[in-house]
Amino acid sequence: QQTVTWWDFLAGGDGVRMKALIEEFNEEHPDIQIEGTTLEWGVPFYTKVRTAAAVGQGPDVMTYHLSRLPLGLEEGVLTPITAEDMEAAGLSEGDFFESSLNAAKGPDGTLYAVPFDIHSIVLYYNKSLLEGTDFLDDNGELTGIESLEDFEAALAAVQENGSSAPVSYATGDDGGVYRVFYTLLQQQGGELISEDGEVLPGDSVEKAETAIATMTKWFEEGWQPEQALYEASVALFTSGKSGFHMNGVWEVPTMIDLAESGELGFEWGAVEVPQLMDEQTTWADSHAFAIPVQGDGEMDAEKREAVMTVIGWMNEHSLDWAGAGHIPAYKPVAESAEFQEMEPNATYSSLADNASYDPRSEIAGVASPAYDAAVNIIAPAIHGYMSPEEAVEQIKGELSRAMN
Amino acid sequence: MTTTRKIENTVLTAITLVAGAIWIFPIYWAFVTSIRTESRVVSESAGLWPDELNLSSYVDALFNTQLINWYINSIATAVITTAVVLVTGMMCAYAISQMRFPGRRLLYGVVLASFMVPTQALVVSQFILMNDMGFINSWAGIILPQLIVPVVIIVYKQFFDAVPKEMKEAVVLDGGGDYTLLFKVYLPLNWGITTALGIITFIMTWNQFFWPFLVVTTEDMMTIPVGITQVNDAFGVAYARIMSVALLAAAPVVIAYLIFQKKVTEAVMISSGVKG
Amino acid sequence: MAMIRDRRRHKLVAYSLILPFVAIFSLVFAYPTFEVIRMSFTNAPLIGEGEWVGWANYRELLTDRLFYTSLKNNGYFVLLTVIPTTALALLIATLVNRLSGRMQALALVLFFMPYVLPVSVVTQIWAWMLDFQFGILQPAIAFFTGKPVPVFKNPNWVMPTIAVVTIWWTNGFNVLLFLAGLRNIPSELYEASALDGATKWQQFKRVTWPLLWPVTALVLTLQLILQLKLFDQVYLLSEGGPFNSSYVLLLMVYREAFQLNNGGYASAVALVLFLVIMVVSVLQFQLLRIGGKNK
Amino acid sequence: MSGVTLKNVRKAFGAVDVIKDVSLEVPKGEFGVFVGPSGCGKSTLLRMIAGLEDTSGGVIEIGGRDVTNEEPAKRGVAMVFQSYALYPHLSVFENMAFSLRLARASKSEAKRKVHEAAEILQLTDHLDKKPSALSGGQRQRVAIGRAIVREPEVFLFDEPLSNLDAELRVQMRLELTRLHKQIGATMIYVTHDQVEAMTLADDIFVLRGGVVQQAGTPLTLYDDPDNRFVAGFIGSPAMNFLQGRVTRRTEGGMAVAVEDGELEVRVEGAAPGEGTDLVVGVRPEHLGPVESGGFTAQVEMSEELGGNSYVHSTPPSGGGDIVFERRGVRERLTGQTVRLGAVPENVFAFTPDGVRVR
Amino acid sequence: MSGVTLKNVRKAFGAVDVIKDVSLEVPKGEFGVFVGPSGCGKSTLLRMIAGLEDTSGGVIEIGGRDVTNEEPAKRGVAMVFQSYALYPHLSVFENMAFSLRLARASKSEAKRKVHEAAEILQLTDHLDKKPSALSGGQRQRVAIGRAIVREPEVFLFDEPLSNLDAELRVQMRLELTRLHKQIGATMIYVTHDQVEAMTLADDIFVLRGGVVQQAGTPLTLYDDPDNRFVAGFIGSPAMNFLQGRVTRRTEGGMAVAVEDGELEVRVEGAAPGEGTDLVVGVRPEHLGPVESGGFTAQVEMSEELGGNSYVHSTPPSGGGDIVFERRGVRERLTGQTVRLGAVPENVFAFTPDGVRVR
Ligand SMILES: Nc1ncnc2c1ncn2[C@@H]1O[C@H](COP(=O)(O)OP(=O)(O)OP(=O)(O)O)[C@@H](O)[C@H]1O
Ligand SMILES: Nc1ncnc2c1ncn2[C@@H]1O[C@H](COP(=O)(O)OP(=O)(O)OP(=O)(O)O)[C@@H](O)[C@H]1O
Ligand SMILES: [Mg+2]
Ligand SMILES: [Mg+2]
Repeated sequence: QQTVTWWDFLAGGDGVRMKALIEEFNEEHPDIQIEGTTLEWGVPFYTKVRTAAAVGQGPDVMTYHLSRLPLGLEEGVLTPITAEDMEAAGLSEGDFFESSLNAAKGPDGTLYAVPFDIHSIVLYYNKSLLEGTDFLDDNGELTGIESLEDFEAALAAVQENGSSAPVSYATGDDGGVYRVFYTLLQQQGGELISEDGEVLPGDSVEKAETAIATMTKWFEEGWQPEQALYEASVALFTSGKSGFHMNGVWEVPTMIDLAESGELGFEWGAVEVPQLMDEQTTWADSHAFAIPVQGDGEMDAEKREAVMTVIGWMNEHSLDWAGAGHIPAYKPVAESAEFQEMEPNATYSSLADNASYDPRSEIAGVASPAYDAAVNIIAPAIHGYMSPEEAVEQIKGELSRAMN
Repeated sequence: MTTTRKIENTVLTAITLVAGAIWIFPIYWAFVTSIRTESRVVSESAGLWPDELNLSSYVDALFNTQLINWYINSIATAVITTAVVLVTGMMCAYAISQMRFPGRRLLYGVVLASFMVPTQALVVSQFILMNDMGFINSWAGIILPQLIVPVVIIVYKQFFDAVPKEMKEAVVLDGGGDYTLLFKVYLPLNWGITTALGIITFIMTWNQFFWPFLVVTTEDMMTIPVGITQVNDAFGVAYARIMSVALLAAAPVVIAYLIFQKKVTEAVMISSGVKG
Repeated sequence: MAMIRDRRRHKLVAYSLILPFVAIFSLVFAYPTFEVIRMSFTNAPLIGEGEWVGWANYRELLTDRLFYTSLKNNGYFVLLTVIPTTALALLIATLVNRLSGRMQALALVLFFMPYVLPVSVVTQIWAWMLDFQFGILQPAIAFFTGKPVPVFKNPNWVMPTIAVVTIWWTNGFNVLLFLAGLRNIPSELYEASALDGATKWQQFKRVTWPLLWPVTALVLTLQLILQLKLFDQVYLLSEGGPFNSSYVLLLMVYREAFQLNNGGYASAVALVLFLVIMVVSVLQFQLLRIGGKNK
Repeated sequence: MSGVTLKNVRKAFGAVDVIKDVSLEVPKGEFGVFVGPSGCGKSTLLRMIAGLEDTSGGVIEIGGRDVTNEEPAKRGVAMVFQSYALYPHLSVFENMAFSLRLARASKSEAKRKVHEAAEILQLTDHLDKKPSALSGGQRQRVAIGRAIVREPEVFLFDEPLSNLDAELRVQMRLELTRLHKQIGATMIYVTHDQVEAMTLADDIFVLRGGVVQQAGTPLTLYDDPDNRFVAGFIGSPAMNFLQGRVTRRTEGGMAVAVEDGELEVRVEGAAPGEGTDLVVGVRPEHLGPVESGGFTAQVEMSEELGGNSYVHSTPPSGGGDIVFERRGVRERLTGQTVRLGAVPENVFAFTPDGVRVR
Repeated sequence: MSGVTLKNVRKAFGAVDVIKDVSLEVPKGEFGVFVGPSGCGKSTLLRMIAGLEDTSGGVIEIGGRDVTNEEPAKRGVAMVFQSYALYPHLSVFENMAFSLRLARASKSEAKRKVHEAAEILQLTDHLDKKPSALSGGQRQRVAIGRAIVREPEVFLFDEPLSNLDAELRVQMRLELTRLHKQIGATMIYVTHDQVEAMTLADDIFVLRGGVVQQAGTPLTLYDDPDNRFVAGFIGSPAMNFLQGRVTRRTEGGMAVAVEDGELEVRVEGAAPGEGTDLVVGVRPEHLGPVESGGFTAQVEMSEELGGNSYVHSTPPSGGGDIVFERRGVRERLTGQTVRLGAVPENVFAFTPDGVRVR
């Protein structure tokens, strides 16, 4: 009998799906029991992991953002996943998309995590609020947004229709701000951190300014909510106050559940974030599984095998996880017919090809200095506390300092 | 009493009670929120009155979190801490107050000085110490650093000082020793202050956040105040559920307070009368 | 105390009585105090050994902008809470003191209740009350400022709001202290002054206030020490933001030690906090004593 | 012009009547004392005069003016509390000047008045001290000084000496008498100590259960009590009481059988008939060994005070302690049986429910 | 066999000598009283006997045994404190049984002893009550009961009655006397009230400044004081003292000029020569109006107590208050000048430094 302590940070709609998966696993495996804990997403989670792992009180397995892997390596909280491990899990490296597999490796090619999904932000929309505008086609699908101007026209239109916050996203949280900013930056072809570690190299400075200025405009026009926290940003949309909502795919289940129980009160849809700037791309990240260090100790082999069994099983069952809006990183599932037909995933499945991952850097990723900059610099800037230029200058300064 | 004075009286009483009602409003509002459905919570039409009785968020809170575990941890650590603090405190205070031994003044000086020291400044080394002893994620780890409550010794000493020396002399003449004196006479004589200190220590320990937050890293060992902030459970839009968890977390102490409110009031007053 | 008795046994008994406390004290207080001091001169991570670096941590501290910000915020918070809470508690205590019996008990319950709540419950309730989009208090704020304010995201509002929450949470305790003080003033003094022709206000100014001064001093001192140790509310409500405008020293200790793994540097910050509290409270104590003498 | 007059005054706390229809007058310049057992309502009555308690019924007049609904400060009274009620944070001078400050008296006037009062009370050397630095008697004097400074029509004292030790109490008693002579204001004094009442009062009002039992000069109450309560309350040691039954009329009175003998009682009016049950009372100082008559009692012990002694004895019925005083005689009677008697003028008779038979 | 013997006992607190070479004996079964003004060292002496204070010098013997360095519990003494020192959390029974419990006495024995003591003290009905439910006198009795239960050789009382009110004090005084008779143990009693000392003691020890001024039976001290201090301390109201100068020898004594007249004093031995400065003392009860002789004094006021009155008067020199007692006479002398005198046997003479001239 093995007990596997599991930590995750999945508190959104996808958390429910994960709970179900864990339960299913426990039912199927009388000899392995997962004890799951959901901690607060972001800095609290990674702080806890770090301290707990250092004193040998961490979990046996945890979810981890691949964007944060470099930082995790620097912190020294991750143990390598060996070939035997993969074997125990019944997985092989070839089962995963190249990009996510690379992201799960250290600079020397050692694997430190097993990828689980690819997720990005999408654009949710409220069909009721869009009714009567040019942006809804006959099928009731979103249409006609091909540029920033289009999008802003759509915002103005839903505002007209009585939406108090035409596009909601977590304007007061690190994640929400960072994702939108990064998406806008990447759509212009800008770079946050270059390969050789330069922050906002070259004309990326201007591009970052444009991104911030855009978000600032949305605020000034009253299109985006002021300082919305994560829950509030979701609630704005689900309570019918927002025409659009930019958030991760993980909130798809929330919408589905609410719609099913009839509590939503409007028709909804979700599409890949449209091309607002020069290129079609969207911020994306991956959830993965990792095994933290156990203080000075070492995990015994049987436990490790059990942990890997869990990881393997999860990947094999990632179709259910896809129900949480994510795109599985495990090819056998991602390429299966069932997934190809899955809605609304199919609507935005193309984004996997256009995704922009975070730069591979110790200062990037969830709960990193880059995210700190999002909440400490960009968020105030888009609310008018400083100009985009000042903000970008500060970002560059702060992050460059953090590099050293 | 003249009529103007009567009116003045009624008006002031009314003002006081209205102010009290406003003061308690956040708790009321948390309650109203907690018994609504999530969608009603954020809907514009929801008024100030409890117009709905939906207990599902309480059910969620109780069964989808480890609240029960947290209760157990909180109760156990708070009770043990309180008991140990009181017993060690009263023994030490008795010795300082009633006995003469080399180092007495030094000891009391140290106690007085440590009253001024913010224990929060010691968390780093305390954390390392607890780790060295293997007490991370254990009751011992939560309890140990909270056992230093110098105020208890200071208050006890003041009360023991005030016990008439005849009490002691009567016992000595009867052939009683110091342990007899402390546990059979001084302690029962000071039940009032003992319950007072007990209540205050208990509330303080129960509501402690910073240290348990640091020393506990696993969900099942968390105390209530830490648990409810650290652990989210797939809530989505969850204002009602957050409020239910918060209220459930607060419930034991609040109920205990409502039952013993007279005692608690006295407790604070007694222990302050000393310091003041 | 010159009672005739066996000196040696007496001493042994005394030591046996202090032993439990002294043992715990040495372990979890004296030793960690020593350790914090030692660590502040090393570059130790949280877990593990470090090297002796002399005054380097302190030198770094003196150039750390965040340190000054935190120090300033600590001071600002003290200004925002200590005197307001004292004044408010005195006012409430005076009002409550007039009531009698059940009425008084009821009023006390209303004002004291928040004190028994865990800090995280308090912050969650207030975060909800002040939620920018759905908070029940936003209409009230909008009434005064013209539009809702995201209080925990606004550098001008964040500290005052945290101060309000803190006052709401802890004020009940101060009310009780004042109430105890008021009850200790013999009613004859009011009767005597009424006979002497004093109005209510004169009674307050000339009898209540001076006689309450020791309690006032006590409340001020306790509050000062307490509020300098601010962490929980800031961590739970604003995490130090926005732009570090609610960053405080203890948060810095936490971040350096537990997020950034700089045990040595964190210790240095902790020691500075320690010193600040000692110095400020000793200073205030002296000031209050002088203030009391002139009363 | 009158001093303090109470007409049919009543006071109820909730449902409890504490003062029941009290009418009395303390003439201007006189020293009136309310005396009675604890809880009889003395303080309440005094506080009603001061205006610190409102009045449930009746009229209170001070200097001929109806002050029943007047505020305390406007009644022209000053009060000295048992606990002194000194302001602990103010110096003696400031304590005494407090009311003048409130009345915005000029500095020089306040100074003059306080110094005058301090002179009278021998407090001049202590004006700068805080009350906590004074002895009990000095504090008491400050409390009185505070009253004097206000130059009130009426001084009210609520057991002002009960916190002092016996010796000081005697001394302060004399000082109060002197003060009264010197100032000449109306004074009302509350005490439960009948010795204090006897030595201080022009008029004593004996209260019991909110009702005035008897009013009069100290000697009237001593010589001619209206009822058993007053008879027993006034005089020290207390009067001896014996159950008796009228046996026969005598010239100017009656003979009452008590214990194994009889006592003759003087009665002014018609003596009750033979066989009537009575209680007779004799003060220890009037009872003594007699050759014949009286009744017997066995001496248990005597308290020797030097000049005199109080002898405690038990009558044959065994009931109660019969005390009699002896002066100038030293031989101990302990264990002996003596025959005790008194002259008829000094023996009082009461009906079983306590009314004096005169 | 002896009771309590103190031989050259001394006690210093730091540099202050509080007890200076005291030797005294309280014979077995006697009732000894230490009396003296506050701070004279009475309590200290008593506590030294109990072992609650150690002894700086000298020897303390109880029942012939040297206990100077014995622990308190082993001395066979029991003490009754002024504050009673009852354990408020224990019932009366448990209070009384406390010492037995500590000594691990059997249940039945404890019960028997407590009930015996309760019987003596009439506490049987109150055994289950807490002290707070008792009256002052009852509490005092419990405190005594606690002592009785231990069956000590010596009972020590430190002002046990001073917390009671006057009436109760008199009553408890009688009870103590009864108790002493009944138990027959040695008792030492401390008080500063000379009336208590007079009425209770077999032997009185008058202390002053840590020195025994005089020891003897109450009446010895009253009739034949050794010095001015004892003369002034014993007797109530206190003795009047007048400055005087010997004018001539008389038969069996001398005449002393005081004020504007003279008083005759009986002297046993050789009277001092003419012109010697002396202080003469007369007790109020021995001083009174005389036709001729004596000296004059102006009456200031009188304290009327009913049976008797104390008249306060001022002699021509203006110095001091001369008090004399009047009995059975009612006419007020206030304002009059009277001639006061006493019989030579009742007038004492002292040298200016206080030693009695006999
Ligand atoms: N505020 C009050 N409310 C209710 N009852 C009261 C109040 N004040 C006094 N009493 C009651 O009125 C009665 C008389 O009280 P008061 O204080 O006048 O007695 P007293 O004669 O002064 O007694 P003492 O000699 O003990 O001072 C008592 O039975 C007391 O309990
Ligand atoms: N523990 C002590 N340390 C120093 N001085 C003391 C101590 N106890 C008593 N004294 C001093 O010794 C002297 C005698 O004290 P003691 O208590 O014996 O007096 P007392 O005769 O009992 O007086 P009282 O009648 O007031 O009780 C006093 O001057 C007192 O100040
Ligand atoms: Mg009274
Ligand atoms: Mg004494």
